[in-house]
Amino acid sequence: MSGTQDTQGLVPAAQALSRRPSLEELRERKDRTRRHLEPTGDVMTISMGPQHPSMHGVYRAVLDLDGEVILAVRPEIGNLHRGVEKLCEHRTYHQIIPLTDRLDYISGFAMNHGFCEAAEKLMGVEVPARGRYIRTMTHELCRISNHILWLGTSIMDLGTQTFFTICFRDREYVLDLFEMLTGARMTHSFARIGGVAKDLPDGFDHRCRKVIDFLPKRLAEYERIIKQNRIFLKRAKNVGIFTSEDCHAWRVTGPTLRAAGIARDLRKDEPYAAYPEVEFDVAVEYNADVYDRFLVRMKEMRESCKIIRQCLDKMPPGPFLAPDAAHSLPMKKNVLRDSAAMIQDFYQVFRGPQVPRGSVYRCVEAPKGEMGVYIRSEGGAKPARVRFSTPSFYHGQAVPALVEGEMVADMIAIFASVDVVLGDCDR
Amino acid sequence: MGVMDDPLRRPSDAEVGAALQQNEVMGGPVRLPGGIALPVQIERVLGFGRSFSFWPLLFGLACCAIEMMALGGSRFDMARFGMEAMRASPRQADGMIVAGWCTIKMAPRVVRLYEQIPDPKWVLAMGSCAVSGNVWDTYHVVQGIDSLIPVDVYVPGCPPRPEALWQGLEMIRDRVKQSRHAYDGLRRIPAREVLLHGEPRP
Amino acid sequence: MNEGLDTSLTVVLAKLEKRFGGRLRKQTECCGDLTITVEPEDWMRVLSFCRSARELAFDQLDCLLGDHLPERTGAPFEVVVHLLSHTHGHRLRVTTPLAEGQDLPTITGLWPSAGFDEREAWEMYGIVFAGHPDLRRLLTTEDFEGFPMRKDFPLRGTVGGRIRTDLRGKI
Amino acid sequence: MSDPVAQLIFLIIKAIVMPVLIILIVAFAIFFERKFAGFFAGRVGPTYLGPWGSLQSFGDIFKLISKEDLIPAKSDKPVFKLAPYIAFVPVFLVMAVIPFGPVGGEANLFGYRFDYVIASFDAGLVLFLAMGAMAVYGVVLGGWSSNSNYSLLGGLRAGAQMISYELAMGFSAAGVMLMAGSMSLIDIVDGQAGNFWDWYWIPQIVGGLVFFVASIAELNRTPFDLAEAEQELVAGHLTEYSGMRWGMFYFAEYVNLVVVSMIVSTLYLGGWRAPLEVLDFIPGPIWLFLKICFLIFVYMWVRWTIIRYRYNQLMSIGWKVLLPLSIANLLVTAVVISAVN
Repeated sequence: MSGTQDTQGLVPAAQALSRRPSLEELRERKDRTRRHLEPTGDVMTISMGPQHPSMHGVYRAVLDLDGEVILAVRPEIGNLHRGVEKLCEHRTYHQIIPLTDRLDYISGFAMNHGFCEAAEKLMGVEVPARGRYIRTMTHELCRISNHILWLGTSIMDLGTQTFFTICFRDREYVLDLFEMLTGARMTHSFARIGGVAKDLPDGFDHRCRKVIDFLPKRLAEYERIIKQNRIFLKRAKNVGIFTSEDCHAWRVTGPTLRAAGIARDLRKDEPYAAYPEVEFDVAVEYNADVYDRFLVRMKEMRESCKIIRQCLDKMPPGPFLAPDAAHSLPMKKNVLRDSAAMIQDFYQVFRGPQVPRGSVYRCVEAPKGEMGVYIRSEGGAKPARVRFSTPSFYHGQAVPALVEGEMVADMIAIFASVDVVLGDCDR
Repeated sequence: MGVMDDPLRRPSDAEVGAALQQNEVMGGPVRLPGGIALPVQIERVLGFGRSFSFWPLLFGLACCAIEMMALGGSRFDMARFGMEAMRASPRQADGMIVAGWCTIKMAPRVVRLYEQIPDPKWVLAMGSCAVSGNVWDTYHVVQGIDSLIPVDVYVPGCPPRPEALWQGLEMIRDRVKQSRHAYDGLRRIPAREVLLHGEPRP
Repeated sequence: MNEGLDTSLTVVLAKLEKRFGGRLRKQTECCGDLTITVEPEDWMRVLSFCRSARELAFDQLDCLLGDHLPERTGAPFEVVVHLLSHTHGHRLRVTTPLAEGQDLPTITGLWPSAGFDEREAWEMYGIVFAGHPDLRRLLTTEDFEGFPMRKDFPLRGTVGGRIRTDLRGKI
Repeated sequence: MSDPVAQLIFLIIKAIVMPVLIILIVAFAIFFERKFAGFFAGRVGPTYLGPWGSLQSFGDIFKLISKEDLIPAKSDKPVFKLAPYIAFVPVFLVMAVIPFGPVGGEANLFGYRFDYVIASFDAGLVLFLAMGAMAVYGVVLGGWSSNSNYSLLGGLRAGAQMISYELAMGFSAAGVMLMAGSMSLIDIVDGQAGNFWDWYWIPQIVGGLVFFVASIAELNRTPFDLAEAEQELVAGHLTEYSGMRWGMFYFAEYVNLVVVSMIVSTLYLGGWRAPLEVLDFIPGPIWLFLKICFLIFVYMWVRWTIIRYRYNQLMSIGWKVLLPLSIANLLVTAVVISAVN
């Protein structure tokens, strides 16, 4: 990868370590860094969570400790379970969209997008070019806001709060763009079946360019802070090694998998929206530790800026919603002018889309990992079964495999580095 | 134990006064060890000081927690009123921002956290989910956190903007200044009563 | 949209047919997804073949889910798995119909990530996975009664879980 | 009025004024901590209570005093109640032996001799180390008596950490002791008479740095705040403390900050002495105050910039880096001094 050049550390030690280890080497390294202790009987059990400052929500992990070393972890999730999937069976496809962005509320649009992609695959709706570009751009803005938030909170978990507020400062700029585009800061409900809800507002292009010109400078600053901080290197290097085979076995995807040396990115491998038409590199690192997960995400944010810039450059004219009267809503600006659009609006709102029978599974690359949506339709406006196989659900499951044998402080770092959000996990 | 008889009845002021004397109900002025109430002027001064030192519990449930964190971030900066010292331990907190939907699995923990906060304490229900359950009218979600713990201020929104939360916190500060609490006149540890004796099990 | 299967899935299908022949109950495809329906007895054999065969090499379980089709009276339940091969890049859906109370062997031995999924399918639909190491309720409270994702379970109200909610404004 | 009576009156005044002053400094140190945290994070920090929010700490004190006093049901109650005092009292005692101006000499106040120290104690340095060791008990007992796993882990971490860093601290302070030829802090300041290049920070640069790093650990501040490690142990040994008991721990931490800053400036930065002899007309207490402010700022700077060490890394730094360095420093100092003499 030519792109790995700029992620090489400024610190000599980081350079020495950034050569690619083989899978065997990683396995051996993982074996070496974890402490294999036999339970001696003096086991201290502490319950971390649901209310714990670094459990990123309400994850609960019951830890068996020998001193500070973790012998076993028993995860408990479900504290935010609210039956989204059951609720989806009682909602039409259009009404499901607002439910989806409360799954992973930090990257709400990615969830909207995943559901709409699946529904469109089922219904056979073709999204017009402008809709695809707006989706791609919003998805990448989402990725940036997610990763910045993640960066702030995970470094806070390592012990400094300054970084946290600094990251929030920059996240606000992205949220401003969201507010301009969708009207909401976090839960956008912006995607529609067949496109997006609204066109780009006036002046968005200019403001968005300003933000994405400015962000990489800030990212470079953050990266300098990370890479030159010896304590951070000590805390993050060779900690929480999770090889690619572990990742496959536990369905750990996204940045964690890419940090293990697998260049898997659904944006490239199973392209959707406008991703085939923009150029970007897949961020890959090879050491599979916490540090490399940091690097992968830092690089992904840069790539996202690149994608957004290309989307803005190439933004095609035309409709942003599919002119598909059977499945998608009409463009709102037409509803009050055009009787056909008005009828379509009434029809879609009161009856819902008319969907063929069948089942479909579609994955998109959400910021946290691969987000799959399974829809089984029995015809009609409501799905018969919806399943969101969200990344955090599996990442939360993999926590015992990730942290057993590490120390308590490392568990915090590792848990932060796989990025679990509980709304996503519990559904 | 007159106040305790009927859990659904709001007691009268006289009953509350009597119960306060016997330390059966919560609220009322700060008491010295002998049970002597402080003069109201001192209470005012304390309230004024306290209103600048409201430390919420560092506890987020769902989406709204992210906006709560945004309020702590650089742009909104809740530190201006001395609120940035969010305590991770409920023992050191002065109140709770219930940020997000509360499920029946989480409910006993929310109540427990509320109980662990020492008096005087205030609760802000942030977001439509905590206020009323929002769209999650399903089998696993508590329809409004006020069925579990006494709530001082409701901030609707999904999620509320940080400015809205800010206004809610300002209203909390007003209540802090006046030493008014949502639990004034309620039985001691009301929520636990409901959880333990309310039918069926939690 | 149904352009038919792409070549790699044709290979998968041929391979599976060669190995299992008539034991595959049916193959369907919808929107480019290949679905194989197998009998519950063959569940383990088909899936372990999918995991181990070199041309298939499904090294990742994308998700496992339960489903309820009450109109199918003989076997109202269904378990669906989505498999993904990182080596070849293809996906496969395998389903099996299940009667009420019928067990299914666990596949946590093949893919550890099935652990939570199977727990969820059990608590939501009551599908028992024989041999699962830790088949407890996952998302709902431990004393939850009933299987909430079944079609006859009401969406609203506190039918299974218990917290009294009718005291609003009273306490 | 005879001299002993005057000295007694002075002593009483000093013993009252000094703690009050320190508490005021502490209140503002807490305010500045929050303000600096804001500045480092691109925020403004407390703004509204008092001018620039400067009375923020008093709001906190009002709040903490009037909070309910919760004692966990299963805690060891006498120990639980005692622990804050054990943490609080020793740090105040150290103040008595730190000189904040010239001691001895001719009459300088209303015809009487005014010593700028509460107790001219011959083994001030030892008292400081001993009281630092005492304060560990507060933390450990507080953690243990809370009957909470987080508290226990925090207390154990604090115990192990403070004991191992105290060694490095003691050895590096011993270098200063050798140079001054005395364990009295008064003599140590006297030994640094002259301009700022005569202070001990130049000959004792290694020992000084070791002492500074170890003092951060002693103060339980980032990067060595493992006892409290909010993201790991909720609030560590303080998890179960509420109201004013927690406030006492919190306060003790900042009093300790001030006291340790005083000790560092006394040992290495010339105590109350002016950096240049021509500036001697400015009274000693003011110089000491400025040095304390500077050191407190440095401590805060470190705290809000650096992330936390892991527990085993912390111990290995303590035992494998700081302790050998401080012993080597002591040996070299001893050899050089005996060679010169």
